[in-house]
Amino acid sequence: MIKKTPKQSTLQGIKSLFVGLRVTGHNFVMPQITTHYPRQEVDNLVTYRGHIELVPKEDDPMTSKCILCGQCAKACPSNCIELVIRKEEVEPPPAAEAQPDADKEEAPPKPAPKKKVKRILEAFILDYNLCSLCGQCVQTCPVDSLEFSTNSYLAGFTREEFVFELLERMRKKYKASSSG
Amino acid sequence: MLHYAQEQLQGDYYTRAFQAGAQEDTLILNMGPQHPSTHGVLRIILELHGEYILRAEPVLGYVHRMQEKMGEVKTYPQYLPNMGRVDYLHALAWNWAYVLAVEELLQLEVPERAEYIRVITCELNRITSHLLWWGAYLLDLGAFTPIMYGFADRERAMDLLQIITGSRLTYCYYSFGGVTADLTPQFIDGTKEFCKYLRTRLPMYKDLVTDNMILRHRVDDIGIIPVDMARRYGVTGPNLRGSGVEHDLRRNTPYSIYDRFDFEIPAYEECDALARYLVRMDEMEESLSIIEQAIDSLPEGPVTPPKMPKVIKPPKGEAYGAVEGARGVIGIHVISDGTATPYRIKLRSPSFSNLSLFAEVSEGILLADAVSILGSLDLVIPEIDR
Amino acid sequence: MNIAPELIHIAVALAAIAAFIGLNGLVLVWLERKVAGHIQRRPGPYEVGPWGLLQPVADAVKLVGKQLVRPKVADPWLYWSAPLLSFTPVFLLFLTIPFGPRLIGMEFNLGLLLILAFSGLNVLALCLAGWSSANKYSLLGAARAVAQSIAYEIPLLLAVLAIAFQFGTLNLSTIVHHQGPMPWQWNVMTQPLAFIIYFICAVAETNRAPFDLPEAESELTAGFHTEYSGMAFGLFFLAEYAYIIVISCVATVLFLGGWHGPGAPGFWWFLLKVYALIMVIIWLRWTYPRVRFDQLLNINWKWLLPLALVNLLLTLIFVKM
Amino acid sequence: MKQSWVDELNAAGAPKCTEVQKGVACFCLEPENLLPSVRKILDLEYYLQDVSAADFQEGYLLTYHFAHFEEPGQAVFRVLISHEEPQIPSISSLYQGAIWHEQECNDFYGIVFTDHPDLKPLLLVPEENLYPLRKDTQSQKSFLDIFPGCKLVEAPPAPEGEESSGDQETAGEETPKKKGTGKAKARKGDDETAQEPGQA
Repeated sequence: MIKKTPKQSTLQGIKSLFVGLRVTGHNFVMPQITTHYPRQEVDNLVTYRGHIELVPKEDDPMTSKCILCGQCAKACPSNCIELVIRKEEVEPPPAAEAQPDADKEEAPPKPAPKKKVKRILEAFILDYNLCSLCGQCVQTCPVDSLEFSTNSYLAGFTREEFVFELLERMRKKYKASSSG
Repeated sequence: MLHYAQEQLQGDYYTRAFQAGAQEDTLILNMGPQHPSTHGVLRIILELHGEYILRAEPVLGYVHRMQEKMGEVKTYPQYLPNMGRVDYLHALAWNWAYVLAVEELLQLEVPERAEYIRVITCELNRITSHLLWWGAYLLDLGAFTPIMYGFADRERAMDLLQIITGSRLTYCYYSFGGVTADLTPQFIDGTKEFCKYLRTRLPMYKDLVTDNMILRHRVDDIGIIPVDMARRYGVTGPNLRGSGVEHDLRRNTPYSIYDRFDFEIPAYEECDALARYLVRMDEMEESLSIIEQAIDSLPEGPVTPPKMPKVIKPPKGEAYGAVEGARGVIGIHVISDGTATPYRIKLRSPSFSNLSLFAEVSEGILLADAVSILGSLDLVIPEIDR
Repeated sequence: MNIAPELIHIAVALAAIAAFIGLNGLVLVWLERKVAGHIQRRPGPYEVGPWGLLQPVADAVKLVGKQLVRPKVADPWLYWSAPLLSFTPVFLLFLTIPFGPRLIGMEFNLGLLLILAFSGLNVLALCLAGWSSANKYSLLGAARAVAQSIAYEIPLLLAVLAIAFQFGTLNLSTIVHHQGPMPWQWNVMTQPLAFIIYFICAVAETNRAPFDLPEAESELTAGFHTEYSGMAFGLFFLAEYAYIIVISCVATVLFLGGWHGPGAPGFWWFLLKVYALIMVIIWLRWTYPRVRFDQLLNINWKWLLPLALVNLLLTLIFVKM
Repeated sequence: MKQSWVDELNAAGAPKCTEVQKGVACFCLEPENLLPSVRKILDLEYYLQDVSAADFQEGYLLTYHFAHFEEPGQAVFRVLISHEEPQIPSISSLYQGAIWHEQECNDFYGIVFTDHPDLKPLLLVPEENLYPLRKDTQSQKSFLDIFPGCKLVEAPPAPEGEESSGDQETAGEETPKKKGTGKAKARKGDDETAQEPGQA
């Protein structure tokens, strides 16, 4: 549909100037639509996909769901995920590794009759300085152990402040929620 | 007389090259890379006679990121987030062009619901892009208020897109074979409401700006791009439709499911900045109409293909994904050598072609018109530089 | 001859004017930002003081605290004298404006002429600022400023001349005395065309949007004051607002009955009318796009000048009849 | 692309084209046939989409994408030029939009476009020749491998000697002599749908 641009007579033009004044005048008396930030905050942060966080296991909130497959680190376009994995020989009875508390992990491995190497997630490091928030890691995770945080108010003075250790964050979060 | 240091007179490589061709008694003016009206870091060297432009040369590359090289070192999915950064205003169209090309290589079937979601979000994104252009263009022309109104409305659309994509500007939402997240009822209701709301706002825009006598006189009859010139430079999108050509990939080579919707391709025959302005204003309404139709006929079903290869390794060959972005034809030419990394990715950005005619179109015009023409071309500098 | 009381009077008046300009300048800055904010559905200045009232003061403190920078190749004398030259004539402009029946800096028979003459000095300041900055944008801005100011001074003069012819005087107090308290007794009723021409020219003279071409930021970054920083820029800024007040005051005196008003006449009526005009000027700025330079001159030479001449002719005919 | 247009283009350039799916017509040209073919396609009112290059074992493959304002589909011109002598005539006299695209190819690959009005760096720093998209010999892939429909032929016969009986079947059946040396010419059949009948 090829149209011609509508032409305007001088009278119409002069009228349009007053119409414009009317529009801005009308808006002048309308209520404001801005959010006065420190006093108000936007209400749509629940849908914001910030940096990633580890998801704890349902039965054990101190352990993450992560199975250490490393898919997220491989999928990341900017190489900002690093998994620190500690290999540990454990006994066959699974009781010891079922709830590897933070202090228990430090315990030296006992020589067992049937050696089995278990890989334990020591740290999950996210370098948020590099992250481009694309969400590839969350999509590739086969066990849904990563989720987006809604943390949008981030500020810091050094780059080091944005190198997050997600496992620690997850545990801190749980401790804070359980104590508070 | 003022005395200038010798090195100040020489300028950089481009200025020197430009100055070599200058006439006597003319003024060489560097507009940009930091200039209020170049919307980023575009630099234009102008040769002025009074306020008339004798010669203009855009200098690019200030935000060049070698996106094409990045494509050759990243895997196919890893390159996806780059797409939102090429054109941050219509990121979803770039997303789409890329996944379209890769889907063609992979022979991947996209579920119907995902196609609808792509249409809805892409059109919503187009509206946000046009709204920002509208505000920014009026800012170029010296009106401060419209950009605030435009942004207020754009925020609503971005809030909607945030619901499903999680981000507000550089979306990375489409995935090979579908989309990464399904629509939520909140999004659907919000979008319906937004369409109604924007339809009440567009007449206000018309009253405040489109019909304004000063604006009409500013944009009427400047920056004439005849069809022939558009063809030689590869101008596409609203700029081309402002030259009276009803060329729109959504209609000409309907990709995805655009052939199912009833919408007009607005085109104006005047070829000037006003025509391009009106095309975009009309396009927003058409996009609203497409969104409403798509939401009304949204089918149920999955949003990702049932069977996805674990590692994306397209077979050897090439594919050209072309979609209609807010600025014109976005084309992504992918050559695959059968590995997980593209062999060559060529990004055809519409702004690049649209800007390339500036040198020709700006001959003999006023400086103020140059600003106005640049704005009417709707440039996104990161897209030009890639 | 006893000249001392007159000198004391003028000195007091100048001091009062300085206070008046300073205060109103600050109020205007605040008002403009507040009006702009509300038109754009924002709060405007908000944080500093109640309703952001202290924001202009904070801005002024910031401007004073900033370093004054001069480009290496700029001409130092002209460069620094330009902002001063822009600001100082403003004092003289206020001297002959009758704010109230007895509130006047200096009763002067050629008051109107004085105002028009000294307001012409502003263009010199802009020209010097643009030229001495050694900046191409500044130079273009200055060229525009000169062309624009000279062009618009002519219809402005002709419009004002119509009023002067009507009452046969250039004394502003006399002109106010000829007008009555009621709106229909004001000159705007007898000389509507002159008022419109005067108003348009006044907006153009003060380089306000939609005629703010010398500092059109989308084309010339900041026009003639691109290179100025700190209080040097602040003086240009203040002078611009002072000129807005002056032209609104003159418009009030000439066309809107001065201090007259329904009920008791007085200073407040004058101020009210001045601020009403200023509000309109602000309103215009936040509504319209900028006109193009050739169009700006076209409006002047093709429309305003002939209309002003016709208006003057009609006035002459009426006065002589 | 209309068949009649394909025929016209076949007449303009030496090697033949094959219609491929979705109306995309690929033409493999030799550098000397490029300008006549581009002139032809300008007459057919095609607009320039882009000019891009890619680095292959056999040489640099230049791809010119054209599309039409009314007709669906694309016309693709491919020209293979050697690594040793990366030179090709510029099409910027016909399509001025190609000026920047060619400058970009020069930036990225160092390809020289003869008769280009202003072949200076566009996107990269002007002081250095970086050529970032050139591949080293290990990572270079074979052009024939990726586009199985394409053939490399010996130096071609003169353009006038070519009979204009060029429909797609004969194009595919021409006997190509495989030779992967320097001045290689690309003979392009069908790249995407090699399974189409009539193709080698």
